[in-house]
Amino acid sequence: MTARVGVVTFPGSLDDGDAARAVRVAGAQPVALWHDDADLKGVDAVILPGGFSYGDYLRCGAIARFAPVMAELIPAAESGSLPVLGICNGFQILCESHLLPGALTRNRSLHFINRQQRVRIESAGTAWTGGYSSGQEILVVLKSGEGNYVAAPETLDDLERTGRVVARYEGGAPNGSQREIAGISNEHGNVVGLMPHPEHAVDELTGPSADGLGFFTSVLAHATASAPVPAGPG
Amino acid sequence: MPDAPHLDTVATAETTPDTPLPYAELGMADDEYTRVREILGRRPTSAELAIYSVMWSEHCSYKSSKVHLRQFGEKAPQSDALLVGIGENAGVVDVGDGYAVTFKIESHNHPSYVEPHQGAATGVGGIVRDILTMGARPVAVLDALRFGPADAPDTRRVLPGVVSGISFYGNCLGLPNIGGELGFDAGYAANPLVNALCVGVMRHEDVKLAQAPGPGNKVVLFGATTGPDGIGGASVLASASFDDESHAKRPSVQVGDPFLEKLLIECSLELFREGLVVGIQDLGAAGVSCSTTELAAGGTGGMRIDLDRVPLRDSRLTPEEILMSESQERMMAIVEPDRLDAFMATCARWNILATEIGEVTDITAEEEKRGGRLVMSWHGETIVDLPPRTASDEGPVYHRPYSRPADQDALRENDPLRLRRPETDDELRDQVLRVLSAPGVCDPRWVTEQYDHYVRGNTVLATPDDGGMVRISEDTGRGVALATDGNGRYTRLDPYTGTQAGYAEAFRNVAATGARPLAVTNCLNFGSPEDPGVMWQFAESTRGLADACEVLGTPVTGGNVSFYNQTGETAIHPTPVIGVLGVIDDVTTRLRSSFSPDLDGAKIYLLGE
Amino acid sequence: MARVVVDVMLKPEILDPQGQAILGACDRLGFEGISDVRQGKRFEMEVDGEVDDARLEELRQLAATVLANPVIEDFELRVE
Amino acid sequence: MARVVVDVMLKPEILDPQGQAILGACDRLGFEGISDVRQGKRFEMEVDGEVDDARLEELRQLAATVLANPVIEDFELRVE
Ligand SMILES: Nc1ncnc2c1ncn2[C@@H]1O[C@H](COP(=O)(O)OP(=O)(O)O)[C@@H](O)[C@H]1O
Repeated sequence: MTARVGVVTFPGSLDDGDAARAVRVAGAQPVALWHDDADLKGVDAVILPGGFSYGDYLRCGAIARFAPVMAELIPAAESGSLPVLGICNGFQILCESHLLPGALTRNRSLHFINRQQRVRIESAGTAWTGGYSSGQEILVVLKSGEGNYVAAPETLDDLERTGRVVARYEGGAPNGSQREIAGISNEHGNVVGLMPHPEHAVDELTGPSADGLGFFTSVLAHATASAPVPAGPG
Repeated sequence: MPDAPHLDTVATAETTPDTPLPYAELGMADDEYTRVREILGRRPTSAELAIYSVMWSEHCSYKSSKVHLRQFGEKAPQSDALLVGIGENAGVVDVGDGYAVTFKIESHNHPSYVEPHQGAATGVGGIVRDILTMGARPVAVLDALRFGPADAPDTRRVLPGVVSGISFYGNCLGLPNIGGELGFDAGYAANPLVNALCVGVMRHEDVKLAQAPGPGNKVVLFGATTGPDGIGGASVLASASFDDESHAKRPSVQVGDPFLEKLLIECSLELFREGLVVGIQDLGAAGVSCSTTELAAGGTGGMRIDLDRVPLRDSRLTPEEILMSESQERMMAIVEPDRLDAFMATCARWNILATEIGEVTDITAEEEKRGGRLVMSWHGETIVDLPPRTASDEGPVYHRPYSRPADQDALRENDPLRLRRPETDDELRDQVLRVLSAPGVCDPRWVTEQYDHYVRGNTVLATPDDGGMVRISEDTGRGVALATDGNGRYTRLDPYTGTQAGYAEAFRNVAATGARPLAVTNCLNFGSPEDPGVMWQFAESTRGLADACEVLGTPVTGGNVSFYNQTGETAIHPTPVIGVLGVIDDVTTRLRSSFSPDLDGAKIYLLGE
Repeated sequence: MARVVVDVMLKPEILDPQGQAILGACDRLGFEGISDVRQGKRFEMEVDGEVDDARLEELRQLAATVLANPVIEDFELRVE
Repeated sequence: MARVVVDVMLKPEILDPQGQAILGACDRLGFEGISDVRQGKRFEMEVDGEVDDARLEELRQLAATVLANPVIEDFELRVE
């Protein structure tokens, strides 16, 4: 049986269809999860997709954090058992939920940025990057208005020391992110937040490359390798 | 609450024929007002006047352009592809494999000058709802923009606001921006052009129309609450007929909520899928006035509306203001009574407010002859009782006088051949660099980088390619391509040929992607129709487009006219923006505008004269 | 050196989708008894020298052109 | 019915690009003598009933979890 990867749709999610497609292209089975259902449907991993959950009116991700589905997701992610990838708005939600440290703020230019972006994978030790080699450069899509990663200096040092900087922008951070950080993970390596969009780079017809596919094949390999994980208490 | 004695009911109107109404302030001509009185056989109530004044406005009735736009139908080339033609919210084109595509371009020029960010944002929102209303899922947008000189102080205010508005609204909706235009000319100072195009996809059988059949069916308003947005005009009416000072000042600015619109899109598509809607209309410029009269006119002709039930954001709104409000993100649906609960449940799932505000009624043969019967009540009193077709379909039609401007010859004679040619290599180099660095020619990345191109994962071509292309079926690889073009300078010099040049450029841009051009939409941005010179430009321009469409075999499926684009007395360059839609059977065969690095050694040919 | 604070709020008749979204969130989170929320901006400016009437007028001018959009927003200015 | 105002500002050590942009605009427009600008948010909430200490604590909780992100922002709350 192949891995089942949940994709959460919040009101205002936009890249949920793209994330599901990337899961399919990688050979896994996408499972639609609804923000208002406190039910992860026993999936092997979860993607929080890009978009503007709840309009992002207050702060990006601030309201989505309190959705019923997150009440199930947060403990499973914290325990290290459930692989979770937050892309763009998903990354923001993970930070707002304190599953990842730091915060994402307005791009330094104050403008939304949509472009093809070179990114260096710094850590192949997570559930989502096992298929890459550390130091590998990939070409993906960056599209966000609040992608500027900030954290306290001690937090940044800690992230570097423990190898939790997952990806960095090549050629300088276009949004002003500290230490060119494009993605980070939690200490278990199961929760990854990423500002650029790998799901928009799974096919050269509609994206700049197919380099992003590795995130989805990695979690598939991870899920097949690990023993089946109980869905948590209850 | 408005004082009951001041309420202008139908009964009051019958007994007070001489009460003056501020029709002129609402932009209605004397003979138009006389015509309303004839239709009704009495003076209108202030609520009825509100309806007629917006429905018979240039914007809604096309009263000055209608006689010219007819050519698009009359000269239309025979096309099997056309499923729904001009007249509906947007035309629908068969693109094969059972798929249909609907697309349309619309202007939001004046609002974008007053409040660039919100004006441009709500421009995108409006055209997207037009496409949704046809039953289609919106899949991409394009934007054609014109500003004053790039270094003018006002451009610095307007351009960033317009771009951020389009970016904000389109990105939040999750619609890829796949192309457009950016132009600068002194003629657009204080009158920028903001034209937005949206394209949507559906199956043939899913086409929805604006009609209200079936007596007993419910009229449901859903989406945003109604507030005092964009009713500067209505305050004239409110204050003139009720002298209530709380209404003295109303904003003419509409504010958009793209998040709500995104929910409205998903909710509407689910309502369509579940078969819960028999007729639908978005609330555009003329709000409840437009949606009720058009739905009624397209159906039995009969409708009863209880205006008290319209959910309000500001409880002080008068019925006239409710009728004229331009609050965004609202739709009106006709729902069978036994489906109403299911309709409400779907809306609740998407957290969309939905309110039954009336029903479709039967009418007598006599009423049918008069143009149907639309009745509206307020606090139990009848304040509107009019034949809806007279408001929606039988507005005034003008044959405005037109004549070739006196300066046209002088303009034509001022030929570029008179300009000094570069004589040295340095001069030539300097000129080339000046052209390449001109704001309208150089890399538009500052603008286009603010637009999401990738969302939905079907964008095959976008900026910087000549035309945008989206895949519409992952199974078959079928796709559509779009481009918009228009050149105000050429059109000013020769409106007939200049318009054809814009069309030909858009046609070429689509053909260059590998797609087969199928259909045309257009946004005609002109000065005042009351100026015979402008009207001549308009007549020539529409004639040029209709003739060219006949020759190249693509029908015009819809569009939009924007008049009164002028700074003081000076009209803008006449600027028809033409959008061409093409189809491609397999998007993997698309062509890019750039030379591919793996074609090293290939030969380069120049085609054409 | 003085701190000048400018509060900018949408005019009451203008739709405030942000406030509405927050109100919705409060509801869902079970914070009851909040009947309206409006979101605006707050600017803190550090101004050199003394803020006399002329200077205040200048700052008010600044607020009206740079900080607030008078078409849709109202503002209040005060020295703290 | 009471109005509760919550002011949310970025922590001083966090870079505020919006404030910087405004400072730049002031310069360009020739407004002199402004040495710093910071942009934050202001929330106005209409709260039903009386705001006693318990209620205030609840609202502070709301501000700390929903209105402000304590990782990068500080807030102040007051009844007006
Ligand atoms: N306002 C805009 N919105 C989106 N795309 C735009 C806009 N302006 C220009 N573009 C895109 O930038 C590219 C270059 O535009 P332009 O210089 O007008 O091209 P051309 O001269 O080949 O028609 C095209 O892909 C066009 O679609």
